[in-house]
Amino acid sequence: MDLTYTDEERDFRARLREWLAKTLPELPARPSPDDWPGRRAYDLGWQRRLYEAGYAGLHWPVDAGGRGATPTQHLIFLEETERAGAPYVGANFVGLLHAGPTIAAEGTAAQRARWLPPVLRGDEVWCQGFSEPDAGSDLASLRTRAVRDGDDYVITGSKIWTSHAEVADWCELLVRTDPEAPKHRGISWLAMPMDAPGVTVRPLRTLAGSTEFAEVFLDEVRVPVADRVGAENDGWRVTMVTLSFERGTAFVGEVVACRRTLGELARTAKANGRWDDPALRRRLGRLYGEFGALWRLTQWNVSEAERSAGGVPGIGGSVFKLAYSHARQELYDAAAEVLGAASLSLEEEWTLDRLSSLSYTIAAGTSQIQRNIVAERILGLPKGR
Amino acid sequence: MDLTYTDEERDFRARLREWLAKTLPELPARPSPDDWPGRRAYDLGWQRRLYEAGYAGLHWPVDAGGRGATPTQHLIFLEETERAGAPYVGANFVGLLHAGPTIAAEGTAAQRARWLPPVLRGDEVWCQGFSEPDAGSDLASLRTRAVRDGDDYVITGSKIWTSHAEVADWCELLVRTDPEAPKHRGISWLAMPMDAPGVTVRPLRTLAGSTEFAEVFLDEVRVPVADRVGAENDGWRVTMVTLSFERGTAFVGEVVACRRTLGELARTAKANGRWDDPALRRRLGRLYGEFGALWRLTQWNVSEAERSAGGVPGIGGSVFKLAYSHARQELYDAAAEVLGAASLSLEEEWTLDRLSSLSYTIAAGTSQIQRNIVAERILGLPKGR
Amino acid sequence: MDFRPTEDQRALRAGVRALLAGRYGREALRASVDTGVAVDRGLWRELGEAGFFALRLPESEGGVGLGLPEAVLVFEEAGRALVPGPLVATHLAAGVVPGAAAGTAVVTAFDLGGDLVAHLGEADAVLGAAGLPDGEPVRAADPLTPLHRVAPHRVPRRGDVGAYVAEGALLTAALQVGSALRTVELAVRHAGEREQFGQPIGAFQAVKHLCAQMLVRAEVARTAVYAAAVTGGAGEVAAAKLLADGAAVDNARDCLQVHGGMGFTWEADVHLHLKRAWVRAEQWRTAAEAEELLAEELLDSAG
Amino acid sequence: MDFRPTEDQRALRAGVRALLAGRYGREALRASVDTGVAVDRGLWRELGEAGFFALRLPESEGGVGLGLPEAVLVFEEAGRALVPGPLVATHLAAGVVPGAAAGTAVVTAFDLGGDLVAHLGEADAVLGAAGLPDGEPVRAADPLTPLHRVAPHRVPRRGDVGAYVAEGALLTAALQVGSALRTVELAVRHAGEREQFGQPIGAFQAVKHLCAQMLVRAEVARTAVYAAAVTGGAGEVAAAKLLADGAAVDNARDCLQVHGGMGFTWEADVHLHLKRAWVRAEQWRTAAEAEELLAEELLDSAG
Repeated sequence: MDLTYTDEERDFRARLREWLAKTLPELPARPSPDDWPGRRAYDLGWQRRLYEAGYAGLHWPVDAGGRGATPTQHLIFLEETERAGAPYVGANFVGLLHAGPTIAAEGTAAQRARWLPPVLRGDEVWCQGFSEPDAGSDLASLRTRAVRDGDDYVITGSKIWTSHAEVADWCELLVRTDPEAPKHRGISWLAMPMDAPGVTVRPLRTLAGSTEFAEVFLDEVRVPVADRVGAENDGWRVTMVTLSFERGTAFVGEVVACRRTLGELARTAKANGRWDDPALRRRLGRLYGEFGALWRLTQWNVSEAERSAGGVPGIGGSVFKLAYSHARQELYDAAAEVLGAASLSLEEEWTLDRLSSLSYTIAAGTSQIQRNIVAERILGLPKGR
Repeated sequence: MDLTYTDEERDFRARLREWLAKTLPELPARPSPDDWPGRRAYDLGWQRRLYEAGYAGLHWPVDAGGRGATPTQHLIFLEETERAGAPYVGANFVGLLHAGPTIAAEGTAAQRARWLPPVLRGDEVWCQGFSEPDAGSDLASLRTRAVRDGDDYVITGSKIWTSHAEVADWCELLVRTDPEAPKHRGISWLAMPMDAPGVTVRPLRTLAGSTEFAEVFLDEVRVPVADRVGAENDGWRVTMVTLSFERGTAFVGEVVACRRTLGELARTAKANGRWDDPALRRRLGRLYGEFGALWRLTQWNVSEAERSAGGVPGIGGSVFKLAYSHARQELYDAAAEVLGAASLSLEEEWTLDRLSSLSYTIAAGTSQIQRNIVAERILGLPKGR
Repeated sequence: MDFRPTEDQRALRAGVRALLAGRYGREALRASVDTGVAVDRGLWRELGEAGFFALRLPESEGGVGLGLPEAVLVFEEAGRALVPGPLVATHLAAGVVPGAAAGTAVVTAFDLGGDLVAHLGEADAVLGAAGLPDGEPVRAADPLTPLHRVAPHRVPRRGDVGAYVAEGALLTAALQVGSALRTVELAVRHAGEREQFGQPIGAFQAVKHLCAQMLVRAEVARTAVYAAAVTGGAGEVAAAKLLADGAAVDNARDCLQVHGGMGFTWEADVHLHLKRAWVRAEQWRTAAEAEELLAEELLDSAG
Repeated sequence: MDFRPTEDQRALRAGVRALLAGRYGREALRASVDTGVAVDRGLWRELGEAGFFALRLPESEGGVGLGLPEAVLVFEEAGRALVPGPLVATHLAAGVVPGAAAGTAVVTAFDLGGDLVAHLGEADAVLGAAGLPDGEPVRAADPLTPLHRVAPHRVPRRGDVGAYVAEGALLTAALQVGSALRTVELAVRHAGEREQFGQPIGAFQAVKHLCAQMLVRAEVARTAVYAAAVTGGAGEVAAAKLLADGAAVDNARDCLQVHGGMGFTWEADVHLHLKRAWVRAEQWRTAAEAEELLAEELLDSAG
């Protein structure tokens, strides 16, 4: 059990820290949350700087243009960028963390050459078209149809919960190519240009009042068959391969951020006098302990990933996500207790965070689905009839 | 919305209180928990006093020898006897609250004449043979077989969780008389004498270290067909009718007892200094509020029962039981916090209560089963496939 | 003893429910959200005419002459319908602030325990305060509870509103119970309609049990509120607020969980229940205050 | 960084597991319960010979020369097997009290924060105390943790055992984690075997989700314990105890719930895990103490 870093890792951290200290002050002002073109430009600008400094695609394989970094280096990268207050991956999220790795693993040489470099360089933005209004937890029941017509698929349907749809160049799209097959076996993975005729984007307002997500409506959109990644009807497997790319690092930045928030909460409580209430103080103490443990669990998962072929399976992530999403919602409830009635004001940043956190037990697999996964795939309990 | 009592009810309470004040000091010393014959004698003695004072079978119909009291009078009776520290119903529980009401509702005139008066007078003790080792939550899957042989049933099988089996005269027994029928339709209700050849009682030790329950093994026990109550194979319905006898009063004494315990906890915490911890103090304050609400919910259920035909359905009781069993377990956890390390000693009575309370979310329908009932029968949610 | 509402009380509740269904149904609610106008003066007057504010004023003073039990029943309905505005403060102001009883005046209160006050911009008066203080508008999490921050010296002292705290807490608890019951209905309806994995999600035990616990919370809280209305006991009022706050907040969250992604959208009503429940939990008496009050009464009663 | 146990550490753990499986399996455990003899001197010596107590004593002093990471792994195994006796105190006494390292002495400690002490009647010494005090036997809830009450003037002052508190808390946390992992196994095994309503109860989502949350609790606590063993940080040790206490107690209760009536019997092992978890939760550092320590560190770290 070793929690120390190698000389090489320490060196990596030091150089990164130095680069961040030099680079972050040079960044332009952050755009407002409603300024989608501004956000795209800002996020791509940050990606270009990473690219130029040699940090782009850190965790991608070298043959895909990445740096082939170890999971531990990736952890250090995510930890240090969050600590330094560097920009979030933002518009580059799908390209760097999902569509890109999928193409790297399953794409042809031509597909890799076409799509990967622009992601790394910060030239193109990807979005994700997986979820559908009627296929939430049951993602594989998606109904967006793709019908072969010569060298094209003709696609009709709708997608939901798509981030950055307004400013994306490409969409990684799951479509049903065989409606007769069992639901997991009739799905294909396509790269769809967002400016194709028939694509309509409608912003979707969340309960936090923001429009971080959109609905994407597809009306006879044509996508060349050549832009399918993987075999026809093999899209479910294709999209699952990227899970192994994450290698335990999925929530590194968020855990670091939560630990910082806890410190701010303690300071605020000390300042407004609520720290003197032992019940509140102990509640914060307990959360500090829990997020400390979640940080260690992240290091554990990264250690596992680093030494095992293929990285951490998705199921290990379910244990983490269950504990983390609950702890993070509890964090913002504690924040509301620290603030008292001021928690009713959106001018306190934690209030907006509290609203956003309501999705943690729902998005990317509800806690109910995660518990099924843990019970059936880790503990081996039988499926219900 | 009226929480006041009528003059008649107030008078009933006053006379009862007076009688209790006079009678309780005359009672003999309580027997030790392990002294089953002593407990039987004590409990039957108490029942005889109730009988002589006109309180026996308070809630039974008049034509069954009872007093035909209203649910409100029954509530007052249970509240006052608990407050005064009167003996618990004890060995008379099954006779007065389950087997007796079943016979009153479904028995023939001869059966009523044979079995009801001895229960009211405190002459005979009944026990319950429903649960089986392999039929817990799924009670209707019981497998104890009864085969017709002339004028007798010949019974083989085993029962579990039987209270007072060591000292009971009769057992209300559910047996399978038609193994081919759907599980709820092949069950019959029999009155079995506990001294019949082939009946073996083995004490069952609980995690609290006590032997409040027993297993009952039946090896070709003969019970006359004439001692079946209700039609053959109709036993499931027969046994369900008694639920309506309870009329919202099932937990009256226990809620009163919990409220008294909370007061004792507060005094103890004040004495040992832990009351100064706001977190613990508020925890007790919250419990005080919850048990106050549970007392009002009891009054609500009794009010419902008093004005509706057939009394409160079992499903209303599910809401109460879910809230109550959780609150009562929480009560003893709070008691452990008040006691600190002393909670590890069995010499503190709350420690034994804490152990016993572990059964509340399991016995008489687990909380999981209760939630199914609430969801399906009250809220109308669909059954799972 | 008959704890259940009388026929008259049930009729009163049904009347208010019918009034609100016609006058403040889902479309009206969403229109308020879209326009950001919380208090509809017309509705306020109609509520006034229906006796919502004058309910407990003696008939000799032009009121309806009813009591707290009737009041909690009608407030439960307002909570169910998510009627915005300072309903509790205006009700408490009936007979004190001119126009409150009739619903021609909108009266708010410093019920958030500090310098924040709700609905100041829409109010004609503030309960227990002399005149309308100036306030800086503050962006509010609940779109139908606008907030202002007031200079500390304009915040009334505790004593000026102390007389209203218990009744304010109880009526607010009744609003919470209405919301808690409503979110059970919303969750159950969604769970019965939404299909995933080939069956309604309400057939899955995990969803079923969430809904069952929601009902348990709501029913226990409702009983506490009714009992406090009947007895007026200080501890019972505190318990009512404590349990109703918990039921409203927890039920809204569970309702959101049952709704999944759909519950996270602005279009679903779930978030309106949750945000309002958060507001009400801060009003008049917080959980910590209620627990301390209960602890004190417990110790007194234990002698 | 490789947080996972090394091959040597895994071998050590496997060795202890094998030793305990052979020497203190289920039959031995139930025999202890039946006889009421918690400390088996023979087993104690065998544990001593295997290095259980001398594990962290330098080789120069006849110890094994290993560290806290190795210690928490072997204590986890002891917790899993429910080995009774003052394992932690005797381990801490190695090198201090003669015979402790070798397992020829049984050493207990005043780790319950008051005048109660466990295993006094079976102990040769009390850590940090001069001589063996007299004590009145007290009936104990855990059949394998006999208790005595000692005259207040014989209770060592806090300072006399203060040096042992952090390590005592951490090793106790490791015992809790072993128990928490074991109750997951017991629950899963029962849920897979027990049939109700025509299927294994583990096929019901309600049971499934109880088991899943048990694993989550145990894994988070285990990670906290391992991390605290590696870093030795005061906050991490407090977090380890806090989370491990919660995992052991809550898992035992959920395990009991999964077992239904069977779990309520003396014959099932569930109650032994629960009662021992309650004892350990009171030892060395309670939840409130751990939370206060963590709060302090949080505030310090926030600057």
